[in-house]
Amino acid sequence: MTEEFEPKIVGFLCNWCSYAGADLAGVSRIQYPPNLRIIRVMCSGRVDPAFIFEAFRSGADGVLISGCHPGDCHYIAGNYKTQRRGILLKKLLEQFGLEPQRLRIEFVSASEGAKFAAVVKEMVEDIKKLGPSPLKARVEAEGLVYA
Amino acid sequence: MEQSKETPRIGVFICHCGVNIGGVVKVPEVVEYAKTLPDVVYAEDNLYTCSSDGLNKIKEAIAKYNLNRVIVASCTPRTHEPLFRATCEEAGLNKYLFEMANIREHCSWAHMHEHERATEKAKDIVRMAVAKARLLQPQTEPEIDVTPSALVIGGGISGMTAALCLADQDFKVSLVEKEPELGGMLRNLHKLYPTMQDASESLGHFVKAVKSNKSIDVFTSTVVKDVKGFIGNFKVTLQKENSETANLDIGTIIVATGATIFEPVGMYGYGEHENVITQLQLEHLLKEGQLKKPEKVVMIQCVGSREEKGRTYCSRVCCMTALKNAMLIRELYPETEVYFLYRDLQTYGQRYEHHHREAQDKGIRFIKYVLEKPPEVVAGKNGKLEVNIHHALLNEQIKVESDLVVLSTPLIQHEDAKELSKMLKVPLGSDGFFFEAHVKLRPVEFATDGIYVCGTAHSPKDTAESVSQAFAVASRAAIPMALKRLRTEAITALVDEDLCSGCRVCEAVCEYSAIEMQEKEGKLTSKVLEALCKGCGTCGASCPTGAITMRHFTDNQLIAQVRAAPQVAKEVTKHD
Amino acid sequence: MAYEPRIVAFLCNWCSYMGANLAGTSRISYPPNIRIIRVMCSGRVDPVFVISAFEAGADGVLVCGCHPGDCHYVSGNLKAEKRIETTRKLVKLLGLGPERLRLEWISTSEGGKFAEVVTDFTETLRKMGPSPLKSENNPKVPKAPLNVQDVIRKAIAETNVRYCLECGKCSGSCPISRLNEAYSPRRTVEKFLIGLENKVLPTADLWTCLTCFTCTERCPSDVRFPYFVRACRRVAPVDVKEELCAHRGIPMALSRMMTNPKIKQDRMDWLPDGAEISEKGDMLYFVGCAPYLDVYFEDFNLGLIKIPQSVVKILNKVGIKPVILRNEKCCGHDLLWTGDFENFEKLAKTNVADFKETGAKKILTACPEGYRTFKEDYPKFLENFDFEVLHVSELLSELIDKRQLKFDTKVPRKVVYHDPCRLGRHMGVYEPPRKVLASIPGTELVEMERNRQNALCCGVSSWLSCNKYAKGVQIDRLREAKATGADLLVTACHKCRIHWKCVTSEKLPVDPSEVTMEMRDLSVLVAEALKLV
Amino acid sequence: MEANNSVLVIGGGIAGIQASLDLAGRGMKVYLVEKTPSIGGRMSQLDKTFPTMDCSMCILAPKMIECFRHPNITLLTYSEVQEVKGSAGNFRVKVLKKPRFVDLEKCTGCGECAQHCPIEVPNEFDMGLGIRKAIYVPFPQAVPLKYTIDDDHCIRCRLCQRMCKAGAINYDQQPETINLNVGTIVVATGFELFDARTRTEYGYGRYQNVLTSLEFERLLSASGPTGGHLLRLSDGKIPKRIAFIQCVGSRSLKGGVSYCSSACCVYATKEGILIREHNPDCEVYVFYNDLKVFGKGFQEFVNRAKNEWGVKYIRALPGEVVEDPKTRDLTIWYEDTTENVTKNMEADIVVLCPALVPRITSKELAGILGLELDEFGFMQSKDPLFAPVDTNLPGVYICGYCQGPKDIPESVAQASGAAARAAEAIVAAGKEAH
Repeated sequence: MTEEFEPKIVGFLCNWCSYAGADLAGVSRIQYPPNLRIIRVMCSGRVDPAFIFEAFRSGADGVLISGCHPGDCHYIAGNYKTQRRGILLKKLLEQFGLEPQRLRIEFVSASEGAKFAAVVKEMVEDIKKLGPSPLKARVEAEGLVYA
Repeated sequence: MEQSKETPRIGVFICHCGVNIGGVVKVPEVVEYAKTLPDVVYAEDNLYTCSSDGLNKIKEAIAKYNLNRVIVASCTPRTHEPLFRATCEEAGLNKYLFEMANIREHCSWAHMHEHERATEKAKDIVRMAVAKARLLQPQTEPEIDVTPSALVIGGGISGMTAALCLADQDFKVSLVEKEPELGGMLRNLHKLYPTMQDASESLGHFVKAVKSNKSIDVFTSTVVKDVKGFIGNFKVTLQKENSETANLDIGTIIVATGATIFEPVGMYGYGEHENVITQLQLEHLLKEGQLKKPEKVVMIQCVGSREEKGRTYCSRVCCMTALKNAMLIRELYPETEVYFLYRDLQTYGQRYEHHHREAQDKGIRFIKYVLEKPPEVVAGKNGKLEVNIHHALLNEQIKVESDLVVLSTPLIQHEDAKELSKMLKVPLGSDGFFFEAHVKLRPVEFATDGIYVCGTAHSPKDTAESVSQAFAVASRAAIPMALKRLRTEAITALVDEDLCSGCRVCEAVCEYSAIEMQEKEGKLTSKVLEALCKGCGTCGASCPTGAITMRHFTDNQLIAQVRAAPQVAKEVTKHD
Repeated sequence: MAYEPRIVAFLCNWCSYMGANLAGTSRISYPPNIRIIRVMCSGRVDPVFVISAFEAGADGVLVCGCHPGDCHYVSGNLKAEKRIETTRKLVKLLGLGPERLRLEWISTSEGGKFAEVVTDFTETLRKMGPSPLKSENNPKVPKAPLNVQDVIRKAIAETNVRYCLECGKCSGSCPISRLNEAYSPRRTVEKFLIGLENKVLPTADLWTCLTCFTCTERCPSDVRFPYFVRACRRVAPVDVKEELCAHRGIPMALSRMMTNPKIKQDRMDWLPDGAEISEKGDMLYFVGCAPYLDVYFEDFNLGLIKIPQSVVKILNKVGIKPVILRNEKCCGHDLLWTGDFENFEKLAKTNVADFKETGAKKILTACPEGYRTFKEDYPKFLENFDFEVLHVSELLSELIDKRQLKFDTKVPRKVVYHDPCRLGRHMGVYEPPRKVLASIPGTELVEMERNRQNALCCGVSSWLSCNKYAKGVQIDRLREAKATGADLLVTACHKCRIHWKCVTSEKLPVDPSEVTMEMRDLSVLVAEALKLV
Repeated sequence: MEANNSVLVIGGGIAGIQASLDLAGRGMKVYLVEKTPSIGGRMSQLDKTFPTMDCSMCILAPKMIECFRHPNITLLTYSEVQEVKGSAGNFRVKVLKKPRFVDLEKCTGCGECAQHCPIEVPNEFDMGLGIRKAIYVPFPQAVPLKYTIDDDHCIRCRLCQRMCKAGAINYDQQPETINLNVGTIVVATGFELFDARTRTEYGYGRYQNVLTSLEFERLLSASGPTGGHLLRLSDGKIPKRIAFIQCVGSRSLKGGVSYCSSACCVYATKEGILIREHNPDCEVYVFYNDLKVFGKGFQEFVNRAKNEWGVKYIRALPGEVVEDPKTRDLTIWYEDTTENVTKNMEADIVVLCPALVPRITSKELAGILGLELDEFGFMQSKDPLFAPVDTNLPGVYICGYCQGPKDIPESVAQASGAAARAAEAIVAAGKEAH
């Protein structure tokens, strides 16, 4: 029963930079903990706040949004919008009783496989420190299963 | 949309990819798990799903189990999605009813030593794919026209070669050079290895050919100010220094902006002693016949390249350039002793080693040094320089009284490249050079359709290699322009007019002005201009009423994935 | 001016020197032709002293010691007796006449005897006439001194040294580098290439190379290191060389003496009874230094002289009456490889002149060094060298092919063949010797791990740098041979056997059973198989 | 009259494939001739590719299949160019289609035949390390995935014929000559390995545990003879130390070729990383002379191999490799040129990196076409600087390794380049026609 807590992290990666970066990490065999579940979106700007709350509701311990570097966005400025939203969202999370560190917004380019791996490593460690998401308990209690 | 109405019948094909996946993830276990997932009517594993027999298996299964959704769990969609989509289409399935689960790059390769957890993760990834696949809809791709004219940015040898080759294929070419003259780096060079042709002479022919070619418009002292649009339909604004601008309709864009040379200020007494110069400065002296007879010349390679940190890359051209110039010096002044301090000689290919042997014939003295113990250059007696060398292969300290020290410094990216990369939305690598779509198999194109790269903008190269690449882009860029029409991804925004409140947020956030407002029965709603929409989905994310979604990345598809993500595989049981 | 014999005398300090003193104090007069060198004991008189005295033009050499039993050092004088005996044989071979070397026992009290000996010896020598080695008979042609830089530059250009990539394949191949950390062909080359030749010339490095051609065989840049070394040895300080020459350089001294046109050797005693040779003919058999080495290394009783005897008998058996030069000179191999190009050229010229005399077209040797030297070096040093050069193994395999040589008795032995560097890597003769051995009925031919191009050297060449490293190589090679389980080690070079015999007759760092095995020369084995010896 | 817009591409390796796809992609008619039963070439034999560590077959397979499916490409596998007449715009080509004794239309590639074939033959695809049957596909992802009967070994037992439900076996198939009329020709015949046997000091051919890099690549590959398990062939022992030797026959003025093969340093690095990946306890040493890291990302790749994977590099070309006849272990003698000591190292496997040389057959082909070769047998560029893919013959272009040493990206780029020049020629011819 004393099995170590392994957080589940949902990651939204933009198709053009971060998803490619994650590919590069794999291709280069850069190892990182298997706690991340990746959802591919065309642009980090696509990530609707609703998705993030849905993720936490569904029992995620953390959410990672990763897009192109400022200025590199394939869609001009989608990533800016994400960033701006991010600040707001973190405040909201707090009101929901979730530590803002559970939401992380990153810029990872197609050539930054190493950075991607590092980000995931770091985030997993941070969230291990925070422990399971308070929402998660409820999710499991209610035996919530979405399918 | 027939298929969408009937209940989903999903087939899941899980790839071992030899041992790439199978060596880490327990594939059969994942297959069994997939079978338990909602709407999955068939699941199997293949040694290589992408092999032609793997693809046949998919087609057979579609027919046999009358699948209306297909999932392949293997590698990244960025390389393999087109292949599997095409396969589905051959089996009569709309290609947007295909979904890919990346259990290699994102799983087996990233967690090679955690077989258990990698297998769990693979199951989750498949589950997420299923969750999305159940909600997939067929789509029809809009067709677009391709303007048969190319923009070549950079008037160096690469740019000119590409321009000429495209022009000869009957495409219109706009060649943009920021300098007042065409020629780029070659304008600084004296002789070109391996043939020892005269640089300015060869360059002359090219400039003449370019200028006299009716299909090529040359814009010198001009920069690209702005680029809008997409493959086949770029809108490009050029700016001539005297502030007049030109607007062009462009089908494809070729980046041939070249590179510049690193200035080794503060290294080996450069900038301190005037007889410490760069290889490029020596090239100039030789070109102008201004090199006074030195008694002893010391050439130092890898100055500011192949460093521990920072500029880690090898600049490729320096060894040969230095060899060439060392030989030219010996031909000019046979009594002059030339010391060649190198780390690893980059005399590759079928011709360059031969030059190395020639240099040995000419009595050039080769001494290897190592990164840990670089040579030192200090002021010596009567204006000479004292070079203290640690001969790495004799473990001896050698002192050379030299009157000319030549530093081989690497090619580096131009300062303004960042600007261009932002303008074109194409990435730069960690080395500062433009980063191609795929290092192995897409060496001269970007992930973004219709934009290509060649020459030293991509990485250090010599003339011959730049020319080779220039021909390559001329082929890649010609393909869409020759086809004239293209199908584009159907991933565009979709407005639910009933939900739309006409708040205009979407109109404001769209960078492509792909959304305009329309009056319908006295109600203001937003309308998507498909040709302009790129499908980023920013509008969808910012729509307060959730009236906008994206084709193939709909809210409910993504939310389904979101919900499926955090669950623990073993908890999931098949039900709706 | 009338001929006055010059006698060099070595007198032991305790008896003979005192005897000479006594002759003086007693005012006994004797001819003034003697020049006395005092040694503590006659046992100290190294053959090289004698040989050098003759090379320097002495008409006679006198060695005097205490009477047997009276030696101040117990038995030094008896050792001297044996040594002088051997040396006298060499003197005889050189054709100087054995009488020119005399050994006498003279005690402190025998002043009179000393005077008599000197008087008598002087008379004998006067009758014999002057030594053919008198320097005026062999005038040194004055040559402009060599410019070291020119020689080096030329060598760098001609031996591909300039193409060195410093990959170290040479050192990784060099049998010596493996044992001697200080030595590396690569580093030697590199120093010359960047103008640090003075860090090499005065050192032992140039004299360490075995010239075994292993590096040459493997060097990707085709650097012919042994040739480079050979060229540089020419301008290296001589004292370093002499220090590193085995046997005090006697072999070289003998060769040098043969450059003297007046020399008339007496070297045919080995010719077996009934053997038929001719003065003129198509094939000349070049015997080489076997008669000298057989004497010099008689303690090893390797029966070196059996080689020419076997060859002649085999030739006779197939109806060849070879031409053999009664006054055959040294081929010059050792002089050439120790950098004495001048004397080498002299020998080459006289040899070729003598060959032509006989009308021979083919030169046959049983010695890989002679073979290499005639076939490879002579044509480079002389324009008009137009002889076909054959090694006995080539001739034999040819005869076997033509069915002119048949073995009718079995030789049930398991033999392993060692490729001499000069025959193998130098000249590429790998298969003929093997073919000969394989065709001897009952004989099983096995191979060492390192054979043909990769064969390990026997450890010494040109009598240079015979040291612990050389011996290391020799032991390594013998072990390898033994490990094959063969009971007979066959080679085609008498020098390999000398070196191995030498190392195995010393105190060994390994269990002798690992390295000692029966050895035989190819020609001798064949002769035995043919029941000719 | 319309210009002849069809192109003959000779050689089905990555270069030939890329050239075909580029030309077909823009509407030209392409005949792709490959002498073996499948396209794919050398790249299909590789396990991974440097410096990205991409799985070679994984990125190649889609292109192979695209060739197969492309309406503008006609694959002529197991075929050879026999005769070429005419000139640019109108080449008349005879192609010999060797009999497979299997009906391409009928064969489903199910493999029943091979399962029952009694004859086992060393597998060329595995460089002879593995075995195949007398009826075979060269490798699982072969394109076309059709079986071929190897006539030299087939004993006509007719088992395959009985087993084949599709009735595809046809022993009476005859060689067939196909006549083509093409406007331009692209040659991409690739490379082979220098015969490492000739460097006797390394014992290749004599010692079972001395391998060439391509053999070793197969040993590492999942589809290879050991199923991707890294074992010693002599005794199935798991190797504890593997050493790579560079420049076997390359950069050699004697006993080899004088040029640098360009790819060896980096692919050895790649194989080194793969070894460490397979088995972290296995030490890897690379014996090199000059590390050739000139390509994009090469130096960084080598740095990672050193720092992250613990691959060790020794600047030395060994003098010789000697086997212990009992254990089959190998001793490598070398001078560590940076330490100035000559020493030896024990290794379980020694991998030789032989010079990469033009295909022997390219000489013959050059004869048929009238192409000039350089001193090494590479196809001669019209101008190595400004016309690298042009040849002495108008309308005939070259790309890939047959033009000179290069890695995969360079081959791919050059293949596109050759395609561009071919297209240029066709467009030009079109203009003249009007």
